[in-house]
Amino acid sequence: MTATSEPEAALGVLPRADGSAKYSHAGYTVTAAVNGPIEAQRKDENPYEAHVDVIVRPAAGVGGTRERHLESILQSSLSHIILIKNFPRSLIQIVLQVEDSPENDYVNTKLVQGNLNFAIMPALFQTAVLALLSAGVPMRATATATAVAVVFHDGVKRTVVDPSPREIEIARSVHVLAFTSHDELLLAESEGDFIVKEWDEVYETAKKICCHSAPADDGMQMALDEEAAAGPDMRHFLRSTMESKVAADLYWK
Amino acid sequence: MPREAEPSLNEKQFVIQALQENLRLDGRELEQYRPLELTLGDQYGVADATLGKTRVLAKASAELTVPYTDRPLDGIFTIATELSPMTSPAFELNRPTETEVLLSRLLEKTVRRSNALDTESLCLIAGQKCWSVRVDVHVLSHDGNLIDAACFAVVSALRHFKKPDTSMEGGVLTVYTAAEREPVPLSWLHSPFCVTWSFYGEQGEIAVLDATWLEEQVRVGSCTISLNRHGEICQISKLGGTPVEAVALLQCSAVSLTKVKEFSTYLDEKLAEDAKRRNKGGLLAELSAENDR
Amino acid sequence: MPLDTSTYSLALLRVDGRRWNELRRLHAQIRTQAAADGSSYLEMGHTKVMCVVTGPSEPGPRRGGGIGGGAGGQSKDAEVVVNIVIAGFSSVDRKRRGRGDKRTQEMQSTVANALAASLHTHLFPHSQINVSLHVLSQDGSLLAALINAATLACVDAGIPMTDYVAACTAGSTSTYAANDESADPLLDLNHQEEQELPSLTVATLGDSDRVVVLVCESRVQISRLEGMLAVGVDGCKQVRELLDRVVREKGQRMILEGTVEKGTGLNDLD
Amino acid sequence: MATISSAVGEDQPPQPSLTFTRPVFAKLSPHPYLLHTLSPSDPSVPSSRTNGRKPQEARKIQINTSSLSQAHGSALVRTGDTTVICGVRGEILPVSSIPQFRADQHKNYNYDGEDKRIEQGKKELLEYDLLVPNIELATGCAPQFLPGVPPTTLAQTVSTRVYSLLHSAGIVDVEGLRVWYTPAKRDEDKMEEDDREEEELEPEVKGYWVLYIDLLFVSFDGNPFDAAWTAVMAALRDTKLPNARWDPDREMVVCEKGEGKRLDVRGLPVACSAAVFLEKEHAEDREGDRHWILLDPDRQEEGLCKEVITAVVDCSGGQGETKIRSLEKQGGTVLGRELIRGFVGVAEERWKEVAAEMPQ
Amino acid sequence: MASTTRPTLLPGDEIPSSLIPSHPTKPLRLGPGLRHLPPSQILPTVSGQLITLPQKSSMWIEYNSSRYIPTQSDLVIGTILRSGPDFYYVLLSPFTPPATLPHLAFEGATKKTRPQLNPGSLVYARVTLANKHMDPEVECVSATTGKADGLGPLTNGGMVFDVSLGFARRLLMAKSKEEGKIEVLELLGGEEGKLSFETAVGRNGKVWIGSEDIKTVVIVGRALKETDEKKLGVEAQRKLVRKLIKEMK
Repeated sequence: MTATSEPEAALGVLPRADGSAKYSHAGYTVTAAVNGPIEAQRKDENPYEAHVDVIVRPAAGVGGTRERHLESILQSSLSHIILIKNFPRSLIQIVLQVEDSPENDYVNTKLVQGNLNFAIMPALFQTAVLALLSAGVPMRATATATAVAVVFHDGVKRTVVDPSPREIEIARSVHVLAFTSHDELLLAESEGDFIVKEWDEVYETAKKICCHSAPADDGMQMALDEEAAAGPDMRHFLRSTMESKVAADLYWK
Repeated sequence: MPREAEPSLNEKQFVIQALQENLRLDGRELEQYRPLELTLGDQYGVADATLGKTRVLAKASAELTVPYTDRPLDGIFTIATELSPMTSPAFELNRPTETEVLLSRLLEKTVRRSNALDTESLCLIAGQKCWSVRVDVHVLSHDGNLIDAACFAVVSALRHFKKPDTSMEGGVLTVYTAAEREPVPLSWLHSPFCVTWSFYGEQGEIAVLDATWLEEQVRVGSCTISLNRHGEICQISKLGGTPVEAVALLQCSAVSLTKVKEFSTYLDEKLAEDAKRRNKGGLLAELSAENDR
Repeated sequence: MPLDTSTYSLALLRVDGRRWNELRRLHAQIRTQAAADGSSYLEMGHTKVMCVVTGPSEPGPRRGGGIGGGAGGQSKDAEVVVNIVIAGFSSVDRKRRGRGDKRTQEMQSTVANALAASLHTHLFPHSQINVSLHVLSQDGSLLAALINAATLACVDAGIPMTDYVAACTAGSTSTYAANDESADPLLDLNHQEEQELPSLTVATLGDSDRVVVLVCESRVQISRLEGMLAVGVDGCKQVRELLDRVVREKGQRMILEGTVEKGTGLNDLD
Repeated sequence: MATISSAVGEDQPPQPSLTFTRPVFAKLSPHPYLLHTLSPSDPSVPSSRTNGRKPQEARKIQINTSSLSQAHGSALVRTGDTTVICGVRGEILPVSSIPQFRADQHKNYNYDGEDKRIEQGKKELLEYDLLVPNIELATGCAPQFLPGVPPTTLAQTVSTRVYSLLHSAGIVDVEGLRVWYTPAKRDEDKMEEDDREEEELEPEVKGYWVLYIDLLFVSFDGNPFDAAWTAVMAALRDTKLPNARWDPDREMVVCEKGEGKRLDVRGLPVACSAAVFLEKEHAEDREGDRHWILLDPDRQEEGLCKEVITAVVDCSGGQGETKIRSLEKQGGTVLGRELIRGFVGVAEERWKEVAAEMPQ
Repeated sequence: MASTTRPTLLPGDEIPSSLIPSHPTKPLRLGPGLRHLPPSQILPTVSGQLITLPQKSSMWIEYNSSRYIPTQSDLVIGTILRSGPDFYYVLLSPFTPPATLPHLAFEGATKKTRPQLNPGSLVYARVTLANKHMDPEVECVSATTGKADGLGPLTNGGMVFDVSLGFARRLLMAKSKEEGKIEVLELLGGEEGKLSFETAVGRNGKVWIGSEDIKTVVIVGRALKETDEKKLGVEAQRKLVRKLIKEMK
């Protein structure tokens, strides 16, 4: 149905997991559970650092090769921001369950799909980060992600933030970028047909969304309004989400 | 694989002592359910059911396929239950545990074998094309009584689900996208629900409904009774465990019926609510679709 | 309306000529395998199963999934592990059932948990009791036959138990839709009856009314349940008598002619 | 060089110290060794990798095609000790056995112009799964891949990447895969709607060629994707599909004997991967630490690096700027905007090398 | 929202140097949730509130979580898994490698007199070794005094309840009423409830409650869990206690 324009998140939604988060944005809804550090299986044991295990489960059907691929992308990026060196020989398990994803009204959905579903990556990534934060897993930094598409509409080029499946279908190129809270580029995945110049523009747009942080003291609402045009202010969203969580946890202080 | 730790002796002892005094740790009556809550997704066929800290998400989906050769006139209907590490780190993927097998069998018997869904209506061209309807059960959080929660979620998802509309003209089958024609609901015959009893005590004389995970770990036996609101038993399974007086079981079945009636009224209300909500949204969706073209 | 019930209402006789509360011929033996710790062979009508028990013994390598109930896992009681093999030729349509078949796995854990309720597993800490069942021929009441056979084999193996776990099936002549009070309950259903009529499998402990197993896989009015259950429980008592006789006869022989060497021919009993 | 004395057994005559030969050292502690060779103590020695290559130097690539007689197209690609065989085989898929087939597909879009046509083509390829790549690593080609085990994550990842790139880059024109039929009699054309791309006579699509693209790694020494993709491209360009036509009497698609027509392949995207080697192995990495971008890493180097990047570029257009078909970077934060920009340049160089090897 | 003195920080955030205590003599002590990157960078690793005690020259991040990570000299409640040749293996939190508890680490324990604990028994113990490269070790007797001071097997029945780590920490505070803002126990034990029960709190998020009367244990347990899960303030706690006591009657 109608895709939410602003991201929404709830932390600690799964009472029995160490950390959990439910995140919905641009029509995607993902729930994540984080457990760890816990005992690692023999095969995953690493004497120097924790093994980060990411599992992506589609809403319908069994996970296939493309889920494995998504997992490996997330795994390598998340291990970089988690302080894995603090927990040798242990396991940090992140399970991501896709609940809802926007449907393309112009195509009947197929269960088994081989091609990489780009637009879902930011949702998965963001949910994972939120869940890690809610679990209190020590991290080097936080991170934010977004998807951008370059669409040619009757000869006119537009860069679309958080594109809909329909827009992705007709897009010339699709990009997913993630930045750490230190403004470093953590993840960049692009496909389609583009040139360096276009990528630069995409980079700018994405960085604005991920790294532009409104001053902490003003309410998130107005921040969103001013950003509405270029898409949400992810970093500020992340911060205010965590601030309210912490405030709730430490109500007794 | 790290295995689920057994509760300590103190816990085992205490839970049983308490039950003997008709006490439960969360202050419930023995035959009282935790609050049951259902959330229906924006998408058709997404149902999220919670019982206290137990939470199950069911997602129904349909795709065109070829019928099984031995049943050319029937569509395909499957219920997939895979317990992921999200349920508990003790569960590993592609390694069905006993819990998982029994759960899927129960859903199978309750929903599928009781013909809740008319599979013949899923067939489009005999022996050539039919719908394959699939429900994926995702256990997000496990604090006991998965079965009842899962069953409720599955039934809700299927009742809420709509599949693409189709038409036959001159032997040509056309499947319409959501943009072309509003999807249609499944032909649904009756709504069965599971009610699971846990037994305690030497003679299994204490019967408890909707046990939490801790309570399940110390029970001596269990019995799941599936009924629909018309008082039709769809399935009963007491698979071993401490013997229980036949009379007690009869009482259980009677109580179960009242519970089932509650479930089905609750579900009907929820579906009605959702339908009302969509009527407004429906128009908007229409418009935005127009703009896209 | 199912065919047989219409004829039933006339003569009050079932397709195989039995009355409503009549068991099929139940024939059983114990000590059929020389090698095993305990063994049995059991026929309920044309349903024929054999059972071999080994143990209590050192637990073998855990099988994947660990379908085996009773005490289970890390507790100190013995674990009952049941393995059921359904022969391809056992039913009319030859259907191979793989290891992974969930229906079989369910029966395995049912039998295991049923036995665990009666066997004194706490006497054998950290050990395993292996029960392997082979289905030679199916004609209804399969689960019941399996439970009975397993019980006998455990008796033969000399594993201490509270009492026999005896099982049989019960049905009703009414379909789930019809709510006719005239409907009669039926005892010990054969394959055809199981196909056409609502039925359930009951297993009780000893000659008490206490139900160990109750499995119903067909739609039936809740009002039918009491009748069916009553007949079923009563049937279990009959079955228990028969099982008990088998054991006693064997016992007598052992007293008369010293211990009977294991594996005496199949027809040395009348 | 490392020296240890404690490790020496009592029974042996005591030695002052025991030093390792280079290969032993490289095996025992690869990270310090690679670091050592990359940053040689005396400046006159050029920085190089364990395998003797310069950081930005890729392995030589060799491509042979049509080596398999059974396949419709095939290629053998070899870079260093990574060797992969690709075979393409076409099979006919009659529309009657595509459950979700829509004769009037294209009516959803009243498009015209090349772009739309291509886009529609991509859609068809996806919906009916006409391109089926499969990667086989479990051939014992490297210690970590034992024969007869389920596909490793790596295998699944690589095949997903190949699959996605095949579709997103629009390598294959669906037109080349369609099997057309123009009904003689007019009365049965209610069977099919007219097809937008054709003239007024109303032909029907009766079937499609499905291309099964199988990749087999004979030996594996790192950087599987580049090799795999090059093999796919070479094999596709080598593919010849027999002429297929619909036989109305037998109600089936029949293929004619003999050499078919060459599959037309759009453009020549070339993949170029690199890994980032960090100064610190276990300690925290921090600003100011040194790092090296190792082009076309081998197996050992991949083991020592976390951050990786792959750029797929196509300069075959000739005029104007390089087209980027795919860009993947993950696992670290060293590669920022500038470095990635620079890397595209490196990829362009690589493209020239590979394109030169690519048989026409 | 974030106050100026106690800002809410996310992992990797800059800590305003003005807030870092600079004590003339005492060296700076970093508590949980902070890491020091030589030479002089201090970064939070979890999201929480920065607490600084200039006079003590220490700072840490106050936050709540549910996965216990053993720390030196923490009091914990563990479950005996099995007994080895000279250790018990004790589970401190699910799915983690067990801690070791020497057979002789009990008050007055000798080879002969040491307590025989079956798998599943509970012990109240202190963490003596916590190190990321080794499995943790615990003891039920203070090595210095040789006294148990309250540690040891929790034999006489009772029940353990799981609470969040933050809540356990508050319960363990010297003045849990004033600083931790937890009154339920006092109320239930005091005038309001007149219930008699004993408690032991483990830093690993476990609270043991013992009493002659089953009902008492249930009530106390529920009071604690609700206070924790529903994040009840002092006033709400009073209400809750009144409600529970009424139910009891």
